[in-house]
Amino acid sequence: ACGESPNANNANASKSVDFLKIGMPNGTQTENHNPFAGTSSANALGYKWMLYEPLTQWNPVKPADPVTPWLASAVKWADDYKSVEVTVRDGAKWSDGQPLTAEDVAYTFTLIKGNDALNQHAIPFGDITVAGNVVKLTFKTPQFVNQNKIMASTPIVPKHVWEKIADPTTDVNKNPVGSGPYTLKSFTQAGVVLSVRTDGGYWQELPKVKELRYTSFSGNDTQATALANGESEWSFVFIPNAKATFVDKDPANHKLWAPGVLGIHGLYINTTVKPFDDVKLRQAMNMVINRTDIFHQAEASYFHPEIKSVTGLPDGAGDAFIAPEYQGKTFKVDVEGAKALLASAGYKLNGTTLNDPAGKPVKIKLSDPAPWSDYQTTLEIIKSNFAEIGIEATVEKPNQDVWDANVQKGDFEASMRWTNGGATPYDIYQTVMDGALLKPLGTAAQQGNFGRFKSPEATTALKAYANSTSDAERTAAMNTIQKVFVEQVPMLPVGADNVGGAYSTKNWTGWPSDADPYSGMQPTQPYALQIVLKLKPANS
Amino acid sequence: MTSTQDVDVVLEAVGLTKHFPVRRALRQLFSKQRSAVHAVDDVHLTLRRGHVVALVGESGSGKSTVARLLAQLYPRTGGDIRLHGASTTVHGGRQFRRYASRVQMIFQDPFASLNPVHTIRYHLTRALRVHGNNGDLEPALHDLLNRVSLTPPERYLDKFPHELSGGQRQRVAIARALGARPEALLADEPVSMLDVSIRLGVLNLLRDLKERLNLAILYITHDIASARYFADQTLVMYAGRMVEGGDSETVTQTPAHPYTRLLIDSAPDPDRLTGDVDPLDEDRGNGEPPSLINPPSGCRFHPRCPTAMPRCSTDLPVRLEIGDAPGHWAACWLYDREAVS
Amino acid sequence: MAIPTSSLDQVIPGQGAMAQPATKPKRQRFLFLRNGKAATGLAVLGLYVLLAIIGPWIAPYDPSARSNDLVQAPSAAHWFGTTHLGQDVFSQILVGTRSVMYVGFLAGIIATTLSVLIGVTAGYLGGKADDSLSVLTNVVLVIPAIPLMIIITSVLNNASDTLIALVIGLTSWSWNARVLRAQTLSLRRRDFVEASRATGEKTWRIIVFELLPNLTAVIASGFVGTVIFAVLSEITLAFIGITSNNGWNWGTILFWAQGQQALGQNAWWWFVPAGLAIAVLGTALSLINFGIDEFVSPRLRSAGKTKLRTAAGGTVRMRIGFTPVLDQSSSPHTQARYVATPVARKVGS
Amino acid sequence: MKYFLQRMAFYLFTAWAAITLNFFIPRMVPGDPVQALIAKYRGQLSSEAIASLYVLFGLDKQGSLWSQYLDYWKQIFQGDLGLSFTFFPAPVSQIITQALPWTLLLVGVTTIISFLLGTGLGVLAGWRRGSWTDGLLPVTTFFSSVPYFWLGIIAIYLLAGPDSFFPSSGGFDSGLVPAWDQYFIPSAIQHSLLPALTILISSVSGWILSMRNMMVTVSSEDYITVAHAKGLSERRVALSYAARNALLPNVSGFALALGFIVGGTLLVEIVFSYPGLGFTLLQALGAKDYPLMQGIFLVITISVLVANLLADVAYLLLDPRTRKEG
Amino acid sequence: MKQPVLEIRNLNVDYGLGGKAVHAVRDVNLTLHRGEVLGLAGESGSGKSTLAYGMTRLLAPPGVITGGDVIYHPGQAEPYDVLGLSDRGLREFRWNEVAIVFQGAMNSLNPVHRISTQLTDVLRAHQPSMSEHSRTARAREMLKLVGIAPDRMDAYPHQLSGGMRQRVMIGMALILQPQVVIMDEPTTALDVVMQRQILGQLIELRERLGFSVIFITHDLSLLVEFSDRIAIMYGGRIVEEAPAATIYRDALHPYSKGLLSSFPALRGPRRELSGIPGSPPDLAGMPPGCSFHPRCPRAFEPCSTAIPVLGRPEHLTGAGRSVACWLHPVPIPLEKN
Ligand SMILES: Nc1ncnc2c1ncn2[C@@H]1O[C@H](COP(=O)(O)OP(=O)(O)OP(=O)(O)O)[C@@H](O)[C@H]1O
Ligand SMILES: Nc1ncnc2c1ncn2[C@@H]1O[C@H](COP(=O)(O)OP(=O)(O)OP(=O)(O)O)[C@@H](O)[C@H]1O
Ligand SMILES: [Mg+2]
Ligand SMILES: [Mg+2]
Repeated sequence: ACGESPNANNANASKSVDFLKIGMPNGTQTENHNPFAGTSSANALGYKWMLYEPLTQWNPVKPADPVTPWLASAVKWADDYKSVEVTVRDGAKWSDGQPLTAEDVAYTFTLIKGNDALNQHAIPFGDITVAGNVVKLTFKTPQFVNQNKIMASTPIVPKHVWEKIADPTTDVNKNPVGSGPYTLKSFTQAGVVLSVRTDGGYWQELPKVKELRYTSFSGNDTQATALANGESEWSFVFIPNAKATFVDKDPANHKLWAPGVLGIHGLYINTTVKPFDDVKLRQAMNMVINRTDIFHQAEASYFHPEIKSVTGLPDGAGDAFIAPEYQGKTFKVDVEGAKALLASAGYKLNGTTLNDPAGKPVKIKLSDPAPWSDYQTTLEIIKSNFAEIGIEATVEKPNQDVWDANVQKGDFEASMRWTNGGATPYDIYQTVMDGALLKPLGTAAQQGNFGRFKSPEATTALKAYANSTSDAERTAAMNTIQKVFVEQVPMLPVGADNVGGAYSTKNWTGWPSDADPYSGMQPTQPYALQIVLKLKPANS
Repeated sequence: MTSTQDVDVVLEAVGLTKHFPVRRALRQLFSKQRSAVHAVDDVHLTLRRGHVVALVGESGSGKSTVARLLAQLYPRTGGDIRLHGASTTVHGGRQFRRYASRVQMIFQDPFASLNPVHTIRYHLTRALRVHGNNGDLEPALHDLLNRVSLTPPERYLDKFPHELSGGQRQRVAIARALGARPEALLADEPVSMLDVSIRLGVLNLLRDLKERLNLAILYITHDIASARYFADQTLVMYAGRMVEGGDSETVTQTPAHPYTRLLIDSAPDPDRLTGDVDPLDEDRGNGEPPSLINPPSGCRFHPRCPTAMPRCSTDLPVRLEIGDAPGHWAACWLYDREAVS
Repeated sequence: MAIPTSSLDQVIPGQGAMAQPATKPKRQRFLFLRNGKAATGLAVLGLYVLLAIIGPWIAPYDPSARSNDLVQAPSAAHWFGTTHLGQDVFSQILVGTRSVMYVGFLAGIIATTLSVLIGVTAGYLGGKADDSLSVLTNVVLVIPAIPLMIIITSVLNNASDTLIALVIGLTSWSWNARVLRAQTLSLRRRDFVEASRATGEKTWRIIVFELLPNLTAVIASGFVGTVIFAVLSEITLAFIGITSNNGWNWGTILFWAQGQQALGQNAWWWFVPAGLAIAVLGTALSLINFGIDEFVSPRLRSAGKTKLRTAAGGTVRMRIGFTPVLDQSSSPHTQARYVATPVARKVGS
Repeated sequence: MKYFLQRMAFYLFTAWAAITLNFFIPRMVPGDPVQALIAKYRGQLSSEAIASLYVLFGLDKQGSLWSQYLDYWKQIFQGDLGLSFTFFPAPVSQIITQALPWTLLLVGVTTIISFLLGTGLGVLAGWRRGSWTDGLLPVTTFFSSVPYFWLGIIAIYLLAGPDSFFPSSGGFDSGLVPAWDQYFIPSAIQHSLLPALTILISSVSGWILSMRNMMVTVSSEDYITVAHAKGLSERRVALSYAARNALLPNVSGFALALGFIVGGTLLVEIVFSYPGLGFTLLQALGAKDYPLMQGIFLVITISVLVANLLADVAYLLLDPRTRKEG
Repeated sequence: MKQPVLEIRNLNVDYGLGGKAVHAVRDVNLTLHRGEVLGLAGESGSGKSTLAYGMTRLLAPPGVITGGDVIYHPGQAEPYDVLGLSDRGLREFRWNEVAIVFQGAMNSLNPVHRISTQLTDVLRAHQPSMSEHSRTARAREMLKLVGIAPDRMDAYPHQLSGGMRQRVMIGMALILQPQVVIMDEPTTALDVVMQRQILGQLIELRERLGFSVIFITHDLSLLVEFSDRIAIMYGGRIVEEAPAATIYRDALHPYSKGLLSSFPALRGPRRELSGIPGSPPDLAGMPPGCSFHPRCPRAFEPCSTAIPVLGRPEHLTGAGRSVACWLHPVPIPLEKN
């Protein structure tokens, strides 16, 4: 009962709501505002993007759209993408009142370059130089596919603060000084409160939301319950049967928006295991998967948007990248076609059992860790889909570590897994097909190509896409990549990764939507700041 | 004593001693001294064929310990146990079984000494089996039950202990002991847990067995009257030591040791008139038995003894013949003729 | 050495040999079935065992089979409704019974065997063997079972029911072992053990044939308790997704139901039955345990009967310290009760 | 005194065994923290981060098991439990001190209330057999068999909601900072009511039953009859004679329960998203966070041991028979 | 003639109700006079304890008093029926008027309280106005009376030897100076030396304080020595009642005779002991007629059919003798209410 209580101003609740309650299902948090640390609370809850800002913002929903300048007023990449010139915006100030300069930007990249532990995207930095308000970064390899990771995913930190920090990898950055519109108000293990800057130094108009209250829930269930109850107004979490459990609780205000992005989930097939080394068999399997069922039953009709294009690219985000020959070509469940294809390849359907040309029944083990219930449901559906062409599937639920190790070592038959994601489809296809990532069976392939897919054609094309200096070359390479992916079926794409979120319009409006897809919808990504800046009180 | 009697000796204890170590207390941790319960010290006794020796004494005086030592259920601290004159020490296994087949023990509490989950048949069968009777057991079982007057045997064989009365249970316990065809029977208060009206039956049975099977019996009791009734010879124990011995009639009628006298005077006696002032009331002193961990020096009875002399607290009394009847002795300085004269 | 032992110390059968006709022997052993609680418990347990055996055959559907009736409320076709995949919840419960019972009983058997081996041996042998076994028991007792189970299970890949039962059994024997040790210690001092030693029996025979039969009730009670614990543990492990069991058990059902926010979508039929099934099984086992407890401790048994029925049909409540006085109106010498009635002096002398 | 020394030796030995076990168990767990972290952020963390994380966690250089074991002991004696991986670079001790108070307060307080309430009801039920208290037994039996998490989830479904007094999750209102003031404390209490209530419901019956049975057993002791014969008031007989003796065996049960507070709160915390140690342990497990696992296990074991020690002391105080001279 | 203090009339006590009930005490009539020691003997299970606890309503479940009166005669006031007292009345009555020394002293003392507490809480309950100090003083006095050093006041029961505990119980029984003290086998757990010491002390106290004693044991020789009058129970009934010396010299009932001839005598000539054949009856299935007849050496025709009535046999004139045996038929039954 002391006057100086940090909670004092929470009491006058009669005022109209000027805060936003953001939730994430990420468990207990410890105070760590280090924007570079993957394990920090700032990262887990995403508030680092309210404190620190990137150089540019890009829209993952429309990855082909031009980037939005943010702390950089201009970004000029060299044709070979081995260097870039960043012009730093004038007038931005750190929350301690110091101006934000090109020195700060250069220092940030130098910091990352000098600390492998901070270099989360493994960017091969070269020289970093400053000339006036222009920073020039050079790289050892072309960075076309990484351009947004560098520009839009790197939080810029103040040099005058960070140069005093002894070990930037382990420092918890107790008093974060950033350029964003919010400053840290309080931290507890259950959540974080940010309040809007009062020093007048933000370079844009300040957001209407005066306070951001982040809460970390123990898991998906509690987060989903909190959303349904209105205890959270914005989150990114899988909500089973979202219509019933969330939207219907307040149909006027409870909304979901989950646009797909360039990152997908699919069934990886181990192409070294007989008879799945047979392209025809994989094609047939691909033809019978009921993606619509999976979308509705496993993904609650929203979470992983159904992949329709045969190229495995999601609708919307992928549209701009689909090769001409696959434009408009979509997946359809075609059991008869699959049967015919198999028959032509020498398979015999013996009653309900498919026998391979050698006469052995085709059986497949599908595996994923038990707690991933959407994958598990997906596998159950795939299992019944395969049964229609006589493939007997069994679902195994190894624990996550075992599964991880098995998938990486190639010790599996088929497994649902995700791909990397990025601003181009490159990351998707690279994860599935890159021969450069290929490791012998038994050796862990940590970054991709778990199915041990061998295609020199795809490997060359992927390399070309990353390194070429012209758009035309890149388009050609991408078309080749897609052709291999569609014809060889190294993986059966099922759903898109999403940048979605669940939110409530009860107190705040102005959220991105299909009508105005100005950004993604996850509260933990850089664009969350764009959303917060656009929010307006509901009753005004 | 004649030599023919010696031929009859079955079991003999010579200087039998048992100390139970007590776990050390903290303060003794650093001293060398080890404390122990001096449960039995320097006990001599002889069991003869067809003879009953009674061992009387108050509770905690070490009677049961003597019995268990004789049954070799406890290892002894000192002294010797002689079976037919040969020193025996057994540790278990076959050796123990051979010993057990000659010396058997009956426990105080017939309600506790039979396993409630097994039938009478089981108990007796085990006793026979363990002691090498592998043939047809049925006649042997009948024979055993007949011997302890549980007739007809069929009625009892398949009963559980709880279905029998205390006296019947004690008979089963005796039958079990007989199953080993022992020469010596150690009966540790075999009737003290039994009802007054059934006690007699069991005692009579024991006497009968002694006579018919020519058994040597050690009869342990705290009821000195029953020792008079049942035993040929009576030994009195106090605080782990023998204080008096002799034939039963002499010991009970003309007790020599002050403790025996106290014991006998304390026994309820209907012939004593009500309201009489107890003759012993004044000089009884402290009625508590002494600690056996630090037993009194000299004669262990001296702190309670109405006739204690200075010597009693320093010198351990030796067996002294009383002379009123052959074989009557007491460990009391009162009877030291040299000192008296 | 032991941490103060449980109440069971005080209810050892037949301690006061005169007062109580020791442990009930064989012929009366099943008397405890007459105990209403035990009989009810056993009947329910019997039903569960039956379901465990025939459940998979009488289940109307394949519990994993999908159908188009997604998240349907209970109906004639689906007694307990369906899941988000259109699976039949009733079939899942039926089929899941087997795994629950199997794990529960196997873990119970393992833990009981261990506790008997360790507890009875420690109690009978005494000395150094006792000391080291007691320390082992206490160390296991002190280490928290559930977190330990979680860790061990997460080490095991794709653990089968048997393996899970093994883990549960191996981590939950210590309490019973301690109780058994205390019991054995007190039994060991009983004369019949000494007597059979004096007869010349071998040590193992004494333990197996003299001691164990007298411990059956305690062992059984410990067994039943462990089964409850094992069932709850199995279900909890499945619920938090630690066990990656492929088959169905009630924990798996709850795992799916919770993962799909069954209650959030008002699909109570998906969440409630499995929990109730567990609770009823647990209650049945507890009832059996009460039966055993009362059977072991005659005091509890007679205490069960607190009301007696008179011939006239009335009831009399038993109270300790105030023996009821029956009002026998037929009796000529009865006064009005519960009033201190002065009695005419003339009746005396 | 000898008894006390013996107990001390036992506690030291147990502590050593448990701490050693703490060291080895996490090392038995396969998988490594980096992979776990990446899997946790399915698709959100790029595969390239792997190397940087290995460097960060210092997993690129490790000595032999034996030297690790020695280091571990050295660290424990320095009160240093290492750095957590999941919450890198937070020290394990910080995570534990942050979580422990919640666990201790919620579960500790409810365990004590549950014990007191259950014991009280058990005394009543045991003393007044045949009255309405008998009706308590079937109900409590049922509740003690209900899986805790199930009860909690149903309670949330039925009682918590948008307009309900009971929040469905968390330890306090988001936006508040833990502080001893008039805003935070009511909020913390409000948040703890539902978890506390469910814990109470599912745990109280155990105490009722064991206390009732002990009361029944003790009630037929001779000294109770003597107390009645002495004409003491019913209250005095029930409490000072019967309950006082019946309580003794329950004390050791209570100590064990106190000890298991820390380890047994997992489900409460999962279901109610309540801050605390149990859930942190589960997270640590999922993340292969050995230092954190070790730290939490250490806290659990030590608390169990301390609780047992307290029980020993309590027993010594409560039961004069254990206070043997010498 | 002596004044009665406690009259038991037609007392019936059952264990359980209905068909399975065990009739442990049947139609017992007994009068205790002021200042006398009444001995109650009989073999185990004959119903002695049941009778003793039944008259103060202290039987544990399933004991039920099915009939009879227990009439207490206070010094001055009107006599009243103890069985008819309200709970409160009964609580006040207990220990103030009738105190009990139970069979096992260890179990009679609450192990967790000091004996001082257990002594004073009687005073606290019955004389609430008494000061703490005078309570302690009184407790101290009582301990001294039974020969325990007052410095043992603060000992716990387990710190005392069996004999001391028994003496504490006796002291506790006398603390309120009751009219009647019931002693249920107070010395069976003690050895003879201790037994004599305690009983001697008790007799002495009785002479000083003037209370009456009901003394229960199955050791007849002890009873004969210590009591004024002896009642012998068999199968839940009193079969004989007479002054101690009379019973010892000339028991009428064959059961009493049998009991007396079961004890070997320590002094005097060695007499042959006959004992009692057979085993004690099963209360649940009592034989018809005289329940002793199956074991009775002198049973004859009416014994197996009709229950003998307790009363003064016509051929005897001795004071206060009664017996229930067909060998000694009773002319008119004693007063029936
Ligand atoms: N196993 C043991 N360990 C330590 N002390 C023991 C042991 N057994 C007996 N004692 C002690 O030895 C002494 C003699 O005991 P014992 O049982 O032989 O007496 P007793 O004469 O048979 O008594 P009672 O008449 O009560 O049966 C007692 O003080 C007892 O406490
Ligand atoms: N709770 C009970 N239920 C049924 N019968 C009982 C119960 N308690 C005692 N009895 C029976 O009542 C009868 C009388 O018992 P009681 O205790 O009065 O005998 P006693 O004469 O005091 O014997 P003892 O000399 O062994 O103390 C006995 O036959 C006994 O079996
Ligand atoms: Mg003995
Ligand atoms: Mg009695």
